[in-house]
Order: sequence, then C-alpha cells, then structure tokens
Amino acid sequence: MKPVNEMQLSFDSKSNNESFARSAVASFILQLDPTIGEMADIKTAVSEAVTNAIVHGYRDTIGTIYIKSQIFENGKITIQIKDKGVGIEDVPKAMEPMFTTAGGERAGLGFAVMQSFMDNIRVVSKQDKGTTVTLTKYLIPRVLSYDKR
Amino acid sequence: MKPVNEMQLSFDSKSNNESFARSAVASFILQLDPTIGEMADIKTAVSEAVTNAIVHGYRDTIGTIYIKSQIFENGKITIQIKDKGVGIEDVPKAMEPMFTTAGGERAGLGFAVMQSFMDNIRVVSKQDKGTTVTLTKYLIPRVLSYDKR
Amino acid sequence: MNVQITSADGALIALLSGEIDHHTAREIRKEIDSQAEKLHPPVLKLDFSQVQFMDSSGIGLIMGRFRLMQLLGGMLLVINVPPHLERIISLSGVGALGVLQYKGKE
Amino acid sequence: MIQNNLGLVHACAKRFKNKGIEYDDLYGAGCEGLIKAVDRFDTEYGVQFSTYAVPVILGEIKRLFRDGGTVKVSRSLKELSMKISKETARFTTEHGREPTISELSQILDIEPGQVAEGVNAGMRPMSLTGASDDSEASQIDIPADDYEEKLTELLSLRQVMYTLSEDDKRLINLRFFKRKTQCETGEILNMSQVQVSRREKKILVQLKEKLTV
Ligand SMILES: Nc1ncnc2c1ncn2[C@@H]1O[C@H](COP(=O)(O)OP(=O)(O)OP(=O)(O)O)[C@@H](O)[C@H]1O
Ligand SMILES: Nc1ncnc2c1ncn2[C@@H]1O[C@H](COP(=O)(O)OP(=O)(O)OP(=O)(O)O)[C@@H](O)[C@H]1O
Ligand SMILES: [Mg+2]
Ligand SMILES: [Mg+2]
Repeated sequence: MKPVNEMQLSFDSKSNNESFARSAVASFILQLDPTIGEMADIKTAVSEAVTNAIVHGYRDTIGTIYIKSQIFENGKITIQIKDKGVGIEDVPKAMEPMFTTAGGERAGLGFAVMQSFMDNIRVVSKQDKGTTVTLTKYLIPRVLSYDKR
Repeated sequence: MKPVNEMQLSFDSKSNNESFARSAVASFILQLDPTIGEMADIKTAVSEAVTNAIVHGYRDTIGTIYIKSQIFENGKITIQIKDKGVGIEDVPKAMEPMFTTAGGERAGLGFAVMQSFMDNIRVVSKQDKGTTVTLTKYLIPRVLSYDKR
Repeated sequence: MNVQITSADGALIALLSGEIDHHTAREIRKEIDSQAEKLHPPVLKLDFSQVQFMDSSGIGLIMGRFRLMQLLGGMLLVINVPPHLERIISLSGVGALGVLQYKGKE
Repeated sequence: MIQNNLGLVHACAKRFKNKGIEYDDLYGAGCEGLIKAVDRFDTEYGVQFSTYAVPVILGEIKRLFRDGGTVKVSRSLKELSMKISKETARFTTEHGREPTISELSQILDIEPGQVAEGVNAGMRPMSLTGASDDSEASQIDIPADDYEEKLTELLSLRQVMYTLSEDDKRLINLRFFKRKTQCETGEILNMSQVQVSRREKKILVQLKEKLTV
C-alpha cells in the first residue's frame, strides 16, 4: 500500500531534542484527528525509541537520529526511528522486560512500553551499524480529506 | 560559527502539511525559550515560504519540500526552506510587495511578510532547478540548557 | 470546519476560526462564496475573533471577498480582528479598502 | 508472589509520573495488573514471571490514560489555546512585555512542548498602545503622515502601482517596504536626498489621485 502522506526528520542525538522529536511526530499525526489517548500512546512510544538511540545507540558521542513517518489510507501509521550507533547484540533479549545493559539507572522497560502502547513494533539492528525501530499503530479509521493535487 | 543544534525535515508538498511544517519548526526553536510573539513571527514566515513552495514551486505536481533549521549560541536562528520546483525567473521582482504570478486569491504579500517578520531573508533560485529561501532571526538570548554530552 | 456562517439583520456573517493558511482558506472561501452568491446579502462580515493564526492567505481571502462583494453590489466588513493579527493586517494595507471595523461600533 | 513483585509495579508506575495522573493511581492500577498476572501465570509458559507480568501491568496503567482519553486532541488544543491567549494578555498587561514559552509553561503548569502546541502561533498579546476594545473609532484611523498609513494606501493601490514607471516603483519599494531613509534610497538610486523627497511626494500625489477616481 502506498502512504497518503510522509515526512522525514533528522536531528542531533542531544537530549533536548527528545521533546522536539515527540512534538514533531505529534503535529504530523494531528491530520488524522487522533484522540488524546491515541496521541499519548504515540508520543510515549516515540520518546522511548528516541531516548534509546541517544542513550544506548550513540552513548557518549553525538550522532544523527532519523525519523520517518507514514500515514496510510486506512488509518495506519508507521514511525521509524533509526540510529547509526553501536547496534544491539541480541535483539530478542534486549526486548525482554527488565532487561537493561545500563545497570542501575535504567529500568529496562523501554521496549515493553513501546510494545504495550503501539500495535506493532519491529526492531532491526546490526552491531556497529545501528538500530531501526519501526512502530505501527492503527487509529480508529475516520474520513480523511487528503489533498489530491 | 558552528550551530549548537540542527534539524532537517522533508515532506510532500501537500497543503495539509503546511501546519505540520510550522509546528515542527516551532517545537525546534522552543529550546531558545522564545516569546509568544517571536514564535508567531517565525511560524508566519515559515508558513509563507512553505506555501510558496507548494503553490508556485511545485504547482500542479507533488514534490518534496526540505527544511533545515539551525540554532546558534548567540540566539540566532536560521531556517532554510527548499524546493526543487520551477524556480523564480526574476527574484528581485518576485520579492516586491504585491507582485504575484498567481492572481486571484493570492495577495503577493508572502515575501513582504517574511521580510517584515524576520530579521533577514535570502532567496536563491534557478529556473527549473528550484528555490531556496533562508530566513534568519535573532532572538533575545535567554538562558539555554544545552546538552553537552 | 474553519468557518460558520449565519445571517442577522440581512447581513451574512462568517465566523472564521483556527488557523487560516493556504490549506484552510480554500474551504473557507468555497463555503462563504456559495452562500454569498445564493443570498446576495447587502453586507458580508468576516469575523476574525476566533482566528489564532493567519498568513498572507488570509489577506487573499479578504481581498477576494472584497472583490466578490463589489461584484454583487454589496459591502464587505472585517470585524473583531484580534491584537495578534493586527500586524499582518496592517502590513497588507487592506485597511485602505475601508473594510476594517472594530468591535464597539457595528 | 505479589509481595515479591511490587518492585515491578513501582518501576512501571514511576515511568508515567508527571503525566497528569497521580502516582498513587498509577501504582493502584499497576497492582491490579500484577494480581491479574499472578492469577494467570503458568510456569509452563517457559518465560520468567516478570516477562509475563510487565505487559499486563503496563496494560492496566495504560487504561488510566485511555479513560477520558477519547476526546479529540484538536478539541483539547482549542481549549488550551484559549487559555494561553487569556494568560498571555494578562501577563502582558501586568509586566509590560510578552511572556516567554517557559513563563507560560510555569503559569499554566504544563510542559513547554504542550504550550507550543497550544499556541498555534497567533497568540500575540494585546498591543499596549492601542486599546483592544476601543469603541470610539469604527474605521481604523491613523495620523496622515504616519508611515503605516502611507503603506496602507499604497498597498491597496495594487493595480495603480503597476502604472508606475520601474524607477518609481523601486523608489516606493525602498522607502515604504524596505523602510530605507530618503538618504539611503538616494544612495541606492543614485539620487540626492532632496530629489528623492520631491519624487516621492509627486508619486504619492499621483497615487492618491488615482485612488479617488
Ligand atoms: N538504539 C539502541 N542502540 C543500542 N542498544 C539499544 C538501543 N535500544 C535499546 N538498546 C538495548 O536494549 C536494552 C533495552 O532497552 P529498553 O529501552 O527496553 O531498556 P533501557 O533503555 O535499558 O531502560 P529504560 O528504557 O527503562 O530506561 C538497552 O539497555 C540497550 O542495551
Ligand atoms: N518557491 C517558489 N517557486 C517558484 N516561484 C515562487 C516561489 N516563491 C515565490 N515565487 C514567485 O514569487 C511571487 C511572489 O511570492 P509571494 O509569496 O510574495 O506572493 P504570492 O505567493 O504570489 O501571494 P501570497 O503569498 O500573498 O499568497 C509568486 O507569485 C511566484 O511567482
Ligand atoms: Mg530505553
Ligand atoms: Mg506566497
């Protein structure tokens, strides 16, 4: 299926860009007229993925984070969060709730939250190449008035 | 001078992305703690440039619009809005207030608004190659909390 | 919807709201014009009190309605311009068309 | 079993602090989730208890946000933006300047990002000079030699502008749209300040005549 609308975003892996990334995705999604609950779900999940890219992916360095979001006619939304950082050694293990490589400071709940708040999550990672997290959500379908030009 | 923060954005030249583009830029400059008025000025100018890219640059086609924004330490902000559309034949003339090639519902005020609401505007255009508008504004420097990681 | 149209004392009143840009102006224009062309009101009032944001597309909207009302032999009034829109309105010079009217006197 | 895993609930609930729901409520919902998880868990699933329980706990907490979360964002933004414009006007009257986003965020007790989303750009405060609910004048009236008025007249004369010569158009453009002084304009156009002044007057008269026709 071809998306009816698409945007791409990239920014430095600085923690003051977390809220920017969230808001930017939110304003893109706004054209689907979501409910407060749906929007909160999406913002929460995006936040987790972006934080992971900053904290784990790029660790003590500053790299670029890439976000791509697509909207489909049936109300499906995908949001891809990509970094070119260290990558994840064992993805299934990393996705287990309470698993963290960051020791005491982190709870290891990020992936569990993404899973719980979105309809689908796909993680592709390669060591030293980076990580791509794709989040999918189906909003309650509603009449869209897309610009056909 | 090197920017302290930077973001890039691209999206389809569909008119329902106009509000997304200005909101995204607004949430990026949030870290400079702008006043309500400064924020409104920037949103208005961005809206003009994006609309021009949609209406004039890509006319009856759908292309991609690119935005790049940078923040500098002294409170300077630049926002670049780029299209790969038809380009402008005579830039000085196009920038004259009340000049429009669209007639009808267009006032020919877009560039005048950008000039008036921002501190500087630079337009580079080449026929059949596209147009890049660079907007600059100096915000009153306020305490910034940049992430130094 | 960014416009609500009512009529009172023979005048057609369009209450605009939200953000007026090139995207939303199109719908607003269609809505107003179809009503105005149907009813031929002596006065068309554009009420800006609920408008939060507007770029030059809003100015185009005003100028276009001015022209339409001239054509229909009526008059256009722009009412309740909130303070945050004063700058762009005055920059546009539509004031010289004699269409601006403030709250107090109507 | 429940006792041993209250830490899980705490970790999950902590995650959603400061999102508009009291910690106690988050914790309470999390506990309900934990109880459900304990009831349903079977060691034969072949996974650790925490792996099974966390999603159930998060699911319960998430429902808190769902309740009352069926209102459209667009509607709540509208309400927020009204609040912001009110607060902006009040602040401006009180302090004689516009508030910054962070000031509004403190006053309204919401995140700066949300303020920005609610602002929708337009919320400029009342101008301090011109009263907002001014009732004397029905038409906007500006002193004759005011720059703004000249601009106003000029712009409305769109078609008339096109009748000017290219040189005159440039002069008007520099003076009234670029806000250059007569001296600066003279320099650019290779004229003296006096010439600029004279020419400008002539053009304005000419424009006015065309306007009144
Ligand atoms: N983008 C990434 N690049 C490299 N490693 C990652 C990335 N995202 C996650 N990981 C790894 O997966 C683990 C689990 O991530 P998760 O978000 O679930 O927990 P956490 O980030 O450790 O803790 P929390 O999210 O609760 O603060 C991380 O500890 C890290 O080792
Ligand atoms: N990105 C662009 N690509 C091609 N032509 C452009 C572009 N931007 C502006 N122009 C040209 O410059 C002219 C002036 O632009 P300006 O924004 O000032 O007025 P307008 O778009 O015609 O009207 P308004 O902005 O008031 O609705 C346009 O009519 C168009 O011919
Ligand atoms: Mg995490
Ligand atoms: Mg324009």
